[in-house]
Order: sequence, then C-alpha cells, then structure tokens
Amino acid sequence: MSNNTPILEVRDLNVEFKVMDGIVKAVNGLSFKAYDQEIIGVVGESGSGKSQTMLAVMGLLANNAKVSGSVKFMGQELIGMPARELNKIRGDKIGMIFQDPMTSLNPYLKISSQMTEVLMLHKGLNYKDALNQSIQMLEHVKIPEAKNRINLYPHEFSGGMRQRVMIAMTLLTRPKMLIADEPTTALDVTVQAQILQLLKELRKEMGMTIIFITHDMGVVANLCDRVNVMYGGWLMETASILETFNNPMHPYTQALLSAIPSLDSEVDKLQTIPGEPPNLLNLPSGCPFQSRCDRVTEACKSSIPLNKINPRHVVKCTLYGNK
Amino acid sequence: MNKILEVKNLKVHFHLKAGFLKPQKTVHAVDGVSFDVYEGETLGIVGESGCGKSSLARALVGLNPITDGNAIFDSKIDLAKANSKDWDEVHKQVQFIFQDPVAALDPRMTIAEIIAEPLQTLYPDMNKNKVMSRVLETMKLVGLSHNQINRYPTEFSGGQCQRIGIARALILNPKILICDESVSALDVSIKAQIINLLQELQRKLKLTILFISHDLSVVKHISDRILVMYLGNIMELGDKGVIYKNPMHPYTNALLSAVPVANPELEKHKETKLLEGELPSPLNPPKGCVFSTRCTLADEKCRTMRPEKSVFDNTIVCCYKANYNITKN
Amino acid sequence: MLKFILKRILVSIPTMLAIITLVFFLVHMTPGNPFDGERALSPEALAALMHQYRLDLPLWQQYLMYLDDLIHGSFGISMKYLGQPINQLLFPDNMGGFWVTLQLSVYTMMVAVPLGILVGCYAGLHKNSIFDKIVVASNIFFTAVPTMVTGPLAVLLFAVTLQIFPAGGWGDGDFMHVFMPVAILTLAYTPTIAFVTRGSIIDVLNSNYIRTARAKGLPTRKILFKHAIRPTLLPVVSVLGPMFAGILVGAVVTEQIFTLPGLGILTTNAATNRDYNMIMAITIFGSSLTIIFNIIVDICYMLLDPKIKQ
Amino acid sequence: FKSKSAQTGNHKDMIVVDNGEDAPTLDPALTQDTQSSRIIYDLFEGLASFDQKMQTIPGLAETWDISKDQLTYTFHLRQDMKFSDGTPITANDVVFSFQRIVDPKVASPYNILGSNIVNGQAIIDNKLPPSALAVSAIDKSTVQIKLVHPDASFLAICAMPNLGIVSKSNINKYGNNDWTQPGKMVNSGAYKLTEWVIKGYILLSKNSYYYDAKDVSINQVKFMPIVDFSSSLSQYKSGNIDITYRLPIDQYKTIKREMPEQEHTVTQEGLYYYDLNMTLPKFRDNLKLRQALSMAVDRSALVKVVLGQDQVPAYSYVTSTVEAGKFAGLDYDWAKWSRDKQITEAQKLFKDSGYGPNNPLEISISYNTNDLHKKVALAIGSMWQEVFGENSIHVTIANQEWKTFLKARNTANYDVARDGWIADYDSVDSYTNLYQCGNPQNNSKMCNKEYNNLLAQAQQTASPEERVDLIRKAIQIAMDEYGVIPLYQYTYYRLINPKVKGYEIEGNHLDHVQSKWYKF
Amino acid sequence: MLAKTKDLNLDIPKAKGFWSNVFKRFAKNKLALLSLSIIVILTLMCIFVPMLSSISYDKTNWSEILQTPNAKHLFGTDNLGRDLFVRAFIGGRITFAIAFAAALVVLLIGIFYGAIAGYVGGKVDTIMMRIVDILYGIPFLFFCILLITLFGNSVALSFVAIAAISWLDMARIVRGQTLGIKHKEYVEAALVSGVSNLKIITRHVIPNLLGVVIVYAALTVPNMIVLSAVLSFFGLGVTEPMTSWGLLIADGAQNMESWWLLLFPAGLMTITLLSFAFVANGLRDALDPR
Ligand SMILES: Nc1ncnc2c1ncn2[C@@H]1O[C@H](COP(=O)(O)OP(=O)(O)OP(=O)(O)O)[C@@H](O)[C@H]1O
Ligand SMILES: Nc1ncnc2c1ncn2[C@@H]1O[C@H](COP(=O)(O)OP(=O)(O)OP(=O)(O)O)[C@@H](O)[C@H]1O
Ligand SMILES: [Mg+2]
Ligand SMILES: [Mg+2]
Repeated sequence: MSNNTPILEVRDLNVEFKVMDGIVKAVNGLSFKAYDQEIIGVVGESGSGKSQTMLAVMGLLANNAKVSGSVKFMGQELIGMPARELNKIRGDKIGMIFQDPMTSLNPYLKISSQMTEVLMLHKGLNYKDALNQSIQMLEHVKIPEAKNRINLYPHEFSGGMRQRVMIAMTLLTRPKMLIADEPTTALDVTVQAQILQLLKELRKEMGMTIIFITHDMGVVANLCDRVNVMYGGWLMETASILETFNNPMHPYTQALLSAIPSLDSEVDKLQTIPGEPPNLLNLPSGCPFQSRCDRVTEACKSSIPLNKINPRHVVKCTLYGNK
Repeated sequence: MNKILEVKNLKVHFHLKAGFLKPQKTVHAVDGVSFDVYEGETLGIVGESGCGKSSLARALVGLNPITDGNAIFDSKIDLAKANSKDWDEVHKQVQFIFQDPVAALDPRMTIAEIIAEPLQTLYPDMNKNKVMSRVLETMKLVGLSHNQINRYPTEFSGGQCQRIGIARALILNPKILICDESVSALDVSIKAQIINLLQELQRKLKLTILFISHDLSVVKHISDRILVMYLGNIMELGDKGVIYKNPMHPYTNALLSAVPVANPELEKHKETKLLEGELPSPLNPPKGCVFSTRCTLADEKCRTMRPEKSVFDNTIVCCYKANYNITKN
Repeated sequence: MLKFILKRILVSIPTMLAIITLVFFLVHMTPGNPFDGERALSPEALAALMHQYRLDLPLWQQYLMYLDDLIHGSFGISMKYLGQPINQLLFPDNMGGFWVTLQLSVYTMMVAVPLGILVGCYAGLHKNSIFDKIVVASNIFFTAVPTMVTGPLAVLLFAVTLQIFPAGGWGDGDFMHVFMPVAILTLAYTPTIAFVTRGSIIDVLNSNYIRTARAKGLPTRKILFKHAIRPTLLPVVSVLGPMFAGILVGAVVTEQIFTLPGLGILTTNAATNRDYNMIMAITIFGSSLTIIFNIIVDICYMLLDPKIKQ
Repeated sequence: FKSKSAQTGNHKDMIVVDNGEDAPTLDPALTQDTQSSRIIYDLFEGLASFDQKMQTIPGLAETWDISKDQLTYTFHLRQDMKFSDGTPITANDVVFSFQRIVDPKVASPYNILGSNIVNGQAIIDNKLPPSALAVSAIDKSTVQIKLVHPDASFLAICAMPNLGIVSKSNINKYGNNDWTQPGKMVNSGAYKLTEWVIKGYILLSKNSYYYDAKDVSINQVKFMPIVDFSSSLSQYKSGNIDITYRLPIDQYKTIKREMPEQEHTVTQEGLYYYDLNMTLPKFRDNLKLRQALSMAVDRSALVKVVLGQDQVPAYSYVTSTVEAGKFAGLDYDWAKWSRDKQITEAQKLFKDSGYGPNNPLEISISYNTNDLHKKVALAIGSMWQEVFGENSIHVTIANQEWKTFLKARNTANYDVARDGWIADYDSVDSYTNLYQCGNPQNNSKMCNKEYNNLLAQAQQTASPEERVDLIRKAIQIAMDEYGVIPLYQYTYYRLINPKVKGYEIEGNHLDHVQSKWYKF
Repeated sequence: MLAKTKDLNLDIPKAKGFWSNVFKRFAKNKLALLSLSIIVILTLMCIFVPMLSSISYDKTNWSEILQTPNAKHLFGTDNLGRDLFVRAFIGGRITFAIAFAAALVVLLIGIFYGAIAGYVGGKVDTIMMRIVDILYGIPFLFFCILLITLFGNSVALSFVAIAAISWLDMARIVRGQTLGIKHKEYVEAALVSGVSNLKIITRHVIPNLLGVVIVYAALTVPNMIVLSAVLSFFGLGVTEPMTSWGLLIADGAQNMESWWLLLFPAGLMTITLLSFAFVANGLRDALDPR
C-alpha cells in the first residue's frame, strides 16, 4: 500500500439539513483520507451520517442540504465544483453504489439501457460493445441468464438482483474509487462472497480504492484494510482492520463489536447498546455518545480532541487524551 | 400446535411482457413449494438471492397472484381463491415488512402518519392522543427518536426507513408477521434490539413470524425452523438446530460455509469455496434438481430427475445425496 | 398489445352507440328546427322539407333510419347546406373541412408539444429561477388572455400594420397563411403542456433514480431526456389526447378570426343552425377521434410505464 | 416583403368580396339568405334584373309585354343566349326554372313567389303537377306567364335570385342536389362557379358565354365568409379583401373619419322594431301602456348617440322610402312633438294604464345574441326606466341563441322581442304583411280584421292609386293598434377598395349587387 | 437515566398533520403569500366597490359614451356610457364565483372519479372512463341550450353546465397518474396493512398526484371563465346588464380601438389568474415535502 498522496481527502466536512422542526446536523466536522488501493470499511450506527458523507463527496445531497468543508479527490476540490466538471469525474472516476437498489434504479428504463449508457458516455463505446460488456459484468455478479435478463425492467428483478445490477453498473467503468453503500445487504452469503471476491480482484487489477459502508462486521473483516467508525455524524475512530477488531478504543466501537451475534454462540438475548440514539436536531455539546457511554466524564461535554494512538489509529474520545 | 398457514404446492409465475414477435417468457419464481407454519413459531427462510423468497411472501399477502397451488390461512381461507373480503380478513392479521425500506414509505406522509396508519385503520375511533402515544411507544421500541415524528421518509437514512417499516408492522400486534429482510440495513446494535423485541412479542402474543433473511446468524438466533430455498424450490426444511449443525443438502452446506465471520484473521485465511458452475435461471429452470448445475456432488440422475422430498428425522430434504451428507458428518 | 387494442375497439362500439343515441335525442329535443328562419317558411314548403329530411316521422323511427344510414357509411344530408351530403362537406375533395383542421392541429401539436415539453422541463429543472417565473407568468398570461384577444391583436400587428403575414384565409396551406393561426393556437395550448410538464418533472427530479443518473456523470440533457422523460410525460400524454381532438373540432375562435374552413366553425354553425345531421356527424367523428386518442394515450401509458399492464 | 396573399388580394383581375357568412346553397330555388343571393345574382340571371338604383331592368328577356288587365306577361328572350357550357338558353329552361320554384319536391322556401301565377298555389299545395303552372313557352324565345291577380311588383319578382334561369338539362343530368357542385353547375349569369371550399371561399370566374360578356370587366370573384366583424376590418386593411360585408358597429365613426373615400353608408329598405306580445293580457288589454311604451322611446337619441350609423328614426310601420315614397308621411303625430312633451304624455299614459310605484310593470326584452341588439335593448330599457321611473318599471333583458329566440318569438313566448324586416324587393307588401292577422311573420300577434280586409281589397284592385290609398288606410289602422314599436330604418356601411370602380350602391337599398358592374 | 428521558420528552415536537405542514411551508413562500393577498384584496374590492360606488354598474349615460379613463371613470366608460370601473368589479363577483366553483368541482369530482377509476381498474375503470368519453361526446352547446329550455336561464344553471364538463379532463389525467401510483410499493404497503381502498385513494394516491393536479386545475379555471362568457352568448348565465370578466374581455376584443375596454378587464383577469397560479404553485411545493 502506497503511503503517498491520498486519493480522497475529506476535511472538516459538515452536512446539515433543514427540516420543519429545525436543522439536522447529519455530518459534523468529519475528516479522513483514503489512499490508493485501500479498502476502507465504514461502520456505525444507522443514521450516523455514513451515506450522507458519501453523497456529499459525490455532490448528490438532497435539496434541503447545506454542506461545508473540503473534499479533495486526486487533488481536485469537489465541493462547489460545477456540475459540468463533476460529471467528468462522477461515474467515470468515482462510482457509487446506492443503498436503496429499488428506488435507485430507473423503473422506466430497461436494465440494458441503464447500464450501457455509462460505458457509452465515459468510454465512448458503441451500443453493441457496451451491451456485451454489461452482460459480462452482470455475469460477474452472478445474474443468471444475463443475456436475456438485461432486457428486463428493475421491478422484474428480486431485491438482491437489483443490488447486483447496481453493483455491476457502477463497476462497468472501472472507477478509480468506488463508494459502496451497503451493497450486499440483500445478497445471500454465497453471492456476497463472490461479490467480495470480485471487488478484491478489481482492486488489485485496476488499483481501485474502495469505501465500503456496511453493518456486517464479517464483511468488514473479510474485505477491508481500514475501518472508520461513525456515530452521530462524528468519525469516532479510524484504525486498521486488525486494530479495530483487536484493540478497539472508543467505547462506541467496543460496544458495537460486542453486539455482533455469531453463528456459533447460543444466547437468549442479543446484546444491544442501551440508550437512545442522539438527537441530531439538538446535538449535545461535546461527544454525541455521552448519554449512552458508561465511561462518560465531565470532559465529554466540551469539545473533544482527536487522539492519535498511532499514525494509523485515531480516536475521538476524552479517554485517550494526553493524560 | 396449530397450523396457521398451510402451503401446498404453491407456484408463483411471472409472465414477462412479450415483444411483438418474441414468444412470451415465464419466470418460475416460486415453483411448487409446500410447507406448514405453526402458530407461535418463527420460520426462517433463507436462500440464494432471486430464489423466490419475496415472491412467496408477497403471494401470501396477495401482492403477487398465486399461479397454482393452495395456501390455507388459519384453516379457513384459501389464499389462492380468496376474494377481497377474505383478503381484508387476512390483512388484519398478517403484517408484512417490505424488503425495500424506502420505496415502501409514502413520501408525502410524515413518519408519525405512516406508523399510525394501520392502527387508525383497525381502530378508526381510537382517540388521537392514544394513537400518538402508541406511535411514540412503537418508535421508541425500534430505536427511532421522538423528535423525528414530523419528518418525511426522504429525510431518513436507509436503516431509519427500515425501522419505520418495522414500527408500522408492529404497532398492531399482528398474528403473523412476515419480515422480508427487515433488519438487513441496521447496525448490529439496533438489529439486536429489534430481534429481541420480536422475540419478546412472540413470547407475549404468540406471534408467528416468517423471517426472510440473508443474515444466517440472525436467522439462527431467531428461528425455530429453517426453510432453505433455491430457484423457486425447497431444498431443505427443518429445525434450526439440525440444519445449522447438520446440513444435509449440499446447498445448505455451501451457504453456511460462506458466512463471513467478524474476525479479520480468520477471514484472511479462510478459504471460501465459491459456488462454481452454471447459474440456473428461473426463466428456464433445469430439468433435474435445480441445484444440480452447481452442485459438486451432482450426477446424471440429479441432472435429469427432480428429487422427491425425503424426511430424515423431522427434516425434509430434496436431494438424492442427502444420505451422503449424513454419513459425512 | 394487439389484444388490448382489439378489446378497446370492441368497447368503443357500445360507447359510440351510447353517444349517438344520447346526442341524437338531445339534438332533436332542442328548440327550433333547421328550417326556422327570420322568414317563416310557407307551411307547404316546410312540410316538403320536413318530409325530405324525414323530420316528419316519429323520433324513434328517424333514429333507426339514421342508424341504418350510418351503418351504410352515410352521415346523411346537410340541412344547412341544402342537399349536400355531409360526407362531402366534412371530407371534401378539395382543401377544406377536416383536412384543414387536421393540418392546423397537426402543425400546432408539432410546435406546441416539443415546445411545451422543453419549456416545462427547463422551468422545472430550474425551479424558482427567473426563467421559471417568467414561464409560469407567461403561461398564465396566455391562458388568461384568450385567443379571441391574442388573435385579433396578432392580426392587427402582423397583417395590418407590418403587413408580414396575410390577415386570413388558408391559401393552399402555405407557410405564410399557416403561420399566424398556428402561432395563435400554439400560444393557447403550449401553456397547458408546459405547465403540466413542469409540475410533473419537479416530482420526477426528486427521485432517487435521478440521483443515480447524476452519479453516473450524465449531463443534464441526458438525464432529462432519457431518465426523467418517461415519468414526466405520463400526465402530459393524458392531456395531449383530448387536446388534439379539441383543436380538431374546437378551434372555433381561431378559425373565425382567420377565416379558415375548419371543423370548429362548421360545428358551431351546425349547432346554431340546427343542422342535425351535421351535428351528429361531427359528434360521431369527434368522439371517435377522442376515443382513438384515448386508446393511443393508454397505449402510450403502457409503453412509458413498464409496470402498467392491461 | 409582401406576403403572397396580399398579392392574391391585389390580384389584377380578381375581386375579393367579404360575404359575411358561407352561402348555404347556390341553387336559386333554394336560396333565402343574402349570402347565397349575392352569389346567385352573379351566377344566374332572371328574365329581368335589378340595376344599382333598385330599378327593374331587362335581364335574359330583352323586352316584355303586359296585358291590359295586368294578368298576362309575355317575355321575349335575347337571341342566341348560351349557358356557361355553351348550350343555348331556351324558353323551356325558363319554364323549368319557374316550375322548380313551386315544385313541392324542390321545396323552395320562396315558393310564395310563384303563388300568384295561375295554378301556382295548387302546385305548392301538391294538388296539381308542376307542369300545370301557367308559364308556357310560346316558341324558343318567348315565354308567357299568367297571373291570378295584378301585381305591380311582378317584374321585380322576375328579377329575384330565386327565379334565376337554370339549365333544365343540367339539373336533370345531376339531380336536384348534386348539380350545384363546381364542375357540374351550368350558369346563365355573368359568372360561373369554379371552386367552393365550405367555410373557405367561393370562387367564380367570368362566363364567356354570357350575353354581355364583353362588358364584364373583372375575371374572377372570390367570396370570403368572414364571420367576425373585426376580422373583416383587419383583412380589409391588410388588403386581403376589396369589399367588406359587416364591420364592427362601434368603429363606424373612426372608419368614416379615417377612410371617408372608402366608406359607403347605405340606408336599407328595412325596419327595426320591437314586438309587444299581444297574446299577453297586460299588453293586449292595455292600449295606453302600449302607447306609453312606444312614445317613451327617444328614437333620435337611439339613432344618434347609441347606434350612430346614420340610421333613420322610424315612427311609422313602413319606411318612407319604399315604393319611391308612396307611403311616406304616415308617422305618428306625436313624432313631431318636443321630447319633453312626448315624455309627459308617455308618463300620463303609463299612469293611466294602471302602473306606477305601487304597481310596477315587470317587463323583459328578449333579443338574439348580438352586440347591436344588446345595445338597443339596454338603451330602450334604460329609456323606459328614465321616463317612467325605476320604481314603476322593472326592465330585464335576456339574450338567447338564435334558433331558441326564433322559436320563442314565433310562439309568442316573450314580453317584448326585438324584430326586424328587410324587404325582398321594393314593395310595401314586405311590411304590410308583417302586421296581418295570421301571417306567420306577425310575431306580435296583433290582429285587426279591418286591416286584413283593406289589404285584401288593395290586392284585388288594378288601379295603382286606389291601392295606395287602401294600403295607407290600413297602415294607419295597424299603427293605432300599437302592437309593435317601430324604432329605425336600417343602414349598413361598407368599405370598398378605391381601386374598385362602378359601385353606385348608395341608391340601392336592397343590396342587389352584381359583380359585373365592377371595374378596376 | 430518568432525567434524560424527561429531557427527551421536552423535545417531542407536536405531531403535525399533513395539512399543517403544508400550511407552514406555504407560509414561507413569499410570492404565494403575495398572490394570496392580491386575491383577497381583489375579492374584497369585488364585494365593496359596487356597493360603495356612487355610480351604479348598469347606469347608462348617453353623454359619456366611450370615455377614456379619467378621474370620474377610472377605467373609462363603455359604449353605453357605463362606468367600467364599477362594472369590472361587479363582473369580478361572478368570475370569482365561477373560478371557485370550477376549481372545486374539478378538484373534487375530477380527482375522485379519476382516482377511483384508475385505482380500482378493470371493469370499473372501463365503465367509468367510457362514461367520461360519452359525456365528452355530447356537444356542449346543445347541452346548454337544452338546460335553458328545460329550466330557464339562471346563473346557477351556468354553474351546473360548467361543472358538468370541467372535470372530465381532470378525471382522465388523474386516472393516468393513478395507474402509475397504484403500483408503487407504498401503496402495496398500505394495502397489506389492511387500509381500505377508499383510504388508500385519499391518503396515498391523491396526495401523490396533487402536484400535477393542482397545476392543471390552475389552468382549468381560466378556461372555465372564458367558457362562461361563451355560455352567456347562448343565453346561459349572466345576462346584461350584469357582466363577468369573460364577457367584458369578449366585448373589449370586439372594439380594440377603445383599448381600455379590453385592457382593464384583461389586466384584472391576468393578475387574478397569475395570483391563483402562484398560489397553486406554492401549494404544490408545500404539498411536496422534498
Ligand atoms: N434529506 C434529509 N433531510 C433531513 N435529514 C436527513 C436527510 N437525509 C438524511 N437525513 C438524516 O441524516 C442522518 C444521517 O443519514 P445517513 O443516511 O447518512 O445515515 P446512515 O449512516 O447512512 O444510516 P444507515 O445505515 O441507516 O443508512 C440521519 O439521521 C437522517 O435522518
Ligand atoms: N414482477 C416480476 N416480474 C417478473 N419477474 C419477477 C417479478 N418479481 C420477481 N421476479 C423474478 O422472480 C424471481 C424471484 O424473485 P424474488 O424477489 O422472489 O427473489 P428473492 O428470493 O426475494 O431474492 P432476494 O433475496 O434477492 O430479494 C427472480 O428471478 C425475479 O427476477
Ligand atoms: Mg445509509
Ligand atoms: Mg427478496
């Protein structure tokens, strides 16, 4: 893994949404870097801003959003970039697999037409070649009888198949960076394994950087090099895969890991993190996890420093301050 | 135990729109499945993506037409022949959680309205405050916070939408709950919270759950029995203990071995045996055992003749090689 | 698809019959008859005319005979254009009647539909921009200020003052003659299309699949005309069907202002003159057009939205 | 640049005439409206014809003799006349043309024109075959017609468009309906039919076989059915048409001011009046009320201020111009009173009639939808209210669609209705018939037996002087009935492109225009 | 822990219904609010100007025919010397009434009819839509003439006539939209929750097609105003000396030389309809939570 300039550098990213009852602070002062050929797993509480961070990177936030901060992709600032230029990067250099495959595929267009257009646009292929490549890619993601099925409409696919179409569509252009937002939730484990395998191969072949959002710690363990843990719009901890699993430092990370059910264990009741999710409309000052943290201190109410445990392991928690 | 649902040789086929000259094609999404569901149990349904789980579930609530076969609900209503009154009856007792969390929420309703809707439908006279407190209560159970009631589905994350869907289904205390991958978009903690909740409800209300999921550890945790499907057919059906410990069908076996574990070291060195072989298609299912194209054990017989159901201590298996597995273990 | 069309055509038959029956009795029940005039006819002449046009028979008998004529492809004889067969009046060998209105409406639709859709899309895309507000305002302006105002004004400006275009007539359907009436009709009908398009596309642009399209790096044009266009067009299409039939038989004011030999004037005249057969013919013709366009609209629905099946 | 159509409009040998509406028919026997008549004058000529001064002049007949008893007319046709297809025009065609008008199968709306010919009425009544009509061909070019009783207007009748001479062989060939199509029709007039686009235009071109073809200067005539008045004006201004039909009523003054040379105002031989529904007791039994209502109308204000088109106020039941003024001077005596006196008298009559603030008169004026009628109705309504006081009379006005209105008026289903009549030809009969008992045109349903008797006597007499006396007497009787309120004598105005010469229509109250008089 | 739950309870916003949210969003749209106030002002003027003016709307005055706008007659006078200012506002009464009535019918009948046909589908759809076809086929003028002959003329009757046809197009559009919406998953979700068909239509289908519907209604209203003027020509509805904007405009168009006769009524109509449109547009946006 090369340690030179990062492919993606997010600095102090904030995303806010205006809603009826106030302002939702979905992402708060988020910074991270993604290096060449790195696979970053993003995990965290549902609603913690994982998807919105990525949408901000892509410039695809909803109308009621306000974004600030900086996102540099291969040295180029993406925030505030005009759509015309962004379009040269989106789809071609950065691909994104959306979380909700049903609504994210155009229900009015055949899969073939939705897939080929990317290739025709960014790679200048003609329709026939584009179609062939698309069929191949569908076969890669294990869609049976891809040749026939490419001419169907999204609603004629099962949930998992739509998700695979989404994956295949994004992979078609072999982007430099892939953002995958829970791409395998609807896949059975055998297909999932195959997809993960495919991603790994592509990473190697194409030198692809992957940001992989998931709730499946098994997948993270299988695939990722590094893990970002998010909570309440904060990046709580980022560490290499081994450190994350073996030496989780943030209380939230620890709680998260201990809640993972496993095939082998027999328990009566699955373990949860007690307490309520943070109110993004009215975030408490300081750490958003304080109300659920069993090691909370007074200091948690003030601003929290970033603590570098080592160059590759950063935690945002008062516990690890310069004691 | 009461059979609350009796599915007999159920088929769900889709006819694809025919082109002007092309012949019409038929998707054999569910191709003759039979099983019973008992009151108060949880039946986990697992299987390859696209194997017809959703189609089956949707057929049971009338969203997909039943092409053939019977599904008898509560030993009264045959869903294959139900009229709209029957369906009203069914819909009162069966709740369904959709696979796609976002699409299933009306974008023009606040989540409070969405969640309250089934309640208001069944109890139109219930007073507003009571409805509201039920809504808040349910929201809390699924980990949604109270300050979100006035927001719209598009203003939520995927997992939050999924929880809204769950809350809507749970607010009514249904008799049967069909969960189509209802926890897939949730982080482990919330997922656990919801699974616990379901189990608690089950204990309290004798709730029957059909639990479709790809997350085998969750399925294992929550289910009493497991139904394994492949390409519109049942491969194996039996108690979870038996199936997880001692899978008889080669497909079940492959499935279990592909589960990733949350341990990077193990994962790094694990050798996943990927399923090889030609992918069968529901447009044109193989003649013999549907799994035969990818089964390492398949022989000529498997490829030409559909295996019949066989029963090994309470476990139904459709495989000529089931014995082989038993002996292997 | 073929089956669907056949089925619809089959359903149209009773529909048409219902329309014919209703209109027949309605028309014959309205006061006055075709031969009333400022000068009262002598009773003998009136009787002779009534006899000639079968109006002396009991109504039900007239009705049955009318149906019989219809089955044999004849709309009967005009009571205003004395002695002239309706078929000939509606579909003359020369330019006139239906042919003119057909051209008029086709030209109008050819301009108004793309224009309306483009303007609507653009306004919807840049919702609340200045352009959008101008579009909304001018749309309303041209709906509020009807053809009976814009038409004469245009004539005054372009024909009388500037002398660019002729003030009326159809010529031989040449550009100069066609331009102004088409322009006026376009002004009258484009707003509806643009408005509906605008409203529709605003909904569509909010969907997740448009977000996906943007994530693919598609240029706006591509997003609009490939991804957004089908759902956007759904409501537009259902406006277009009645609209087209409407211009065909309803462009009365425009035809009057420009002295065009169209169906619209023919219709109003037939109504004011109680030209029963003509009214019936135009009703039947207009309704068939509407029904046909509605079938086409439904087919468009099926083509546009893959989830809609028969 | 100049548009193509502007060029068509200025086409050297084509005159474009706004004809107001589409002609419903081009069959002389069937025409009853001005639109068709205008064209039929060009297409067919009768035995006699009208000049621009409304005088009867020779038509296809070069000369004629009238017997002493005024009952036998002998017409001598011009020699070597031909139809537009080159076939000769013979006495047989004349006979045929006359028979058609009474033939029940043809169902001419003007069959009345033949009722005074011997056997005419019987044929109309379907009691005799058309061949029984007393119109006979003496030889190839002589026609004799026998009348039932003398008729001073018979020559005018022979000049009517309805009696234009048609080709027997032509009509027999194509049948009564089909022969009027371009390409089929054969004409006897100065022009022949070339094209007919329904609601579009009718195009005529010169008939080279016409007996006077060398004097017909304009080669083509195009009739445009321009319904919309303002549209007519714009089309005229833009050079699209050379002669207008009707123009916006409110723009008269401007047009007159701006284009004095091109504007032509014509007083028409026609009367605009209001019917009082004499079947209603409130009018029938209350002469004073009828008088009061008539007297209260300020006709000169109506004409000058409201209408302002040089219409002539009417105080009599016939115009002063008809039959060269033979029936002038019959005006009500109060016509010459000062307005104040009229008002006081009207108020007195009104009060005497039993109406007043305690018993207000409810009255409604019906008219068919039209700007002009609306103006008149509003004006008269407000005059009544002014004169009698708003508490004493409540006027509502109601417009109706044309045929509904006709039906209501015919069946006496109204209070006060707008009415009007334009003479077919220059004869007082046109007006006197209107007030006759039992005449279908008598919309007020006023009825005085003596009036009918006097008119019948006048019809029988062969002495012109006696006839005038009898009719004048009759008219006075009718006027004393106050069944209708005469308002004014019609005018119309018209724009004519200065390049068009030969239009002397000021003298022709009846608009019997023929294109052959025009020159560029 | 206890303290915390308390805090949370304080945070609970009041549950707001769909409409209160719509209201709130609408109130944020300045243009829409401005338009709404214009409508209110014009409505008030239509009520009070004729009531308070010293000149009556039907007072003819021969000495003041066709006067250009001046201090006494703000909008000038017509060809009978009647004051156009008063006439314009008395005409507004009918016009507003027609506008509201048409909008109401279009929205209520058109939407429900179309939504039911589209949603229920099958035979019901076929029959309902064929009925629309049939109604569409009836020549409107005849229908009106017949109405007059049967019931006599009245303004209420013209409302009936307008109501009878105004909803047909709307029903078609709504049906078309419904066809698309009824396959959406959220409708299926409501269906399996046991929500009755009627409720599904009112709660799910209709709100989701309102966007297009409101816009179309905003266009139907002016058409109906113009149509009511046409009806007047056939003797149905307002008759002289009462008037409506449609009639005033039609009259004004006949005499463009007296420009004020056209300008003022057309101007008022345009302003009003623009306001309606912006209100409709504002509503449309307000109805759309995104
Ligand atoms: N358009 C919006 N308006 C208001 N709030 C929004 C909007 N979109 C997202 N949010 C809020 O922003 C927060 C972050 O959302 P995000 O989608 O990033 O969550 P996530 O981490 O992806 O969760 P999940 O795992 O459930 O998908 C959530 O609390 C959500 O409610
Ligand atoms: N409406 C439809 N028309 C045609 N084919 C369909 C339709 N719905 C589903 N299918 C097909 O039926 C098969 C079964 O789909 P289903 O949604 O039941 O799968 P599933 O088991 O739920 O898969 P997943 O786990 O991916 O959701 C798939 O091959 C799919 O393509
Ligand atoms: Mg997300
Ligand atoms: Mg599924």
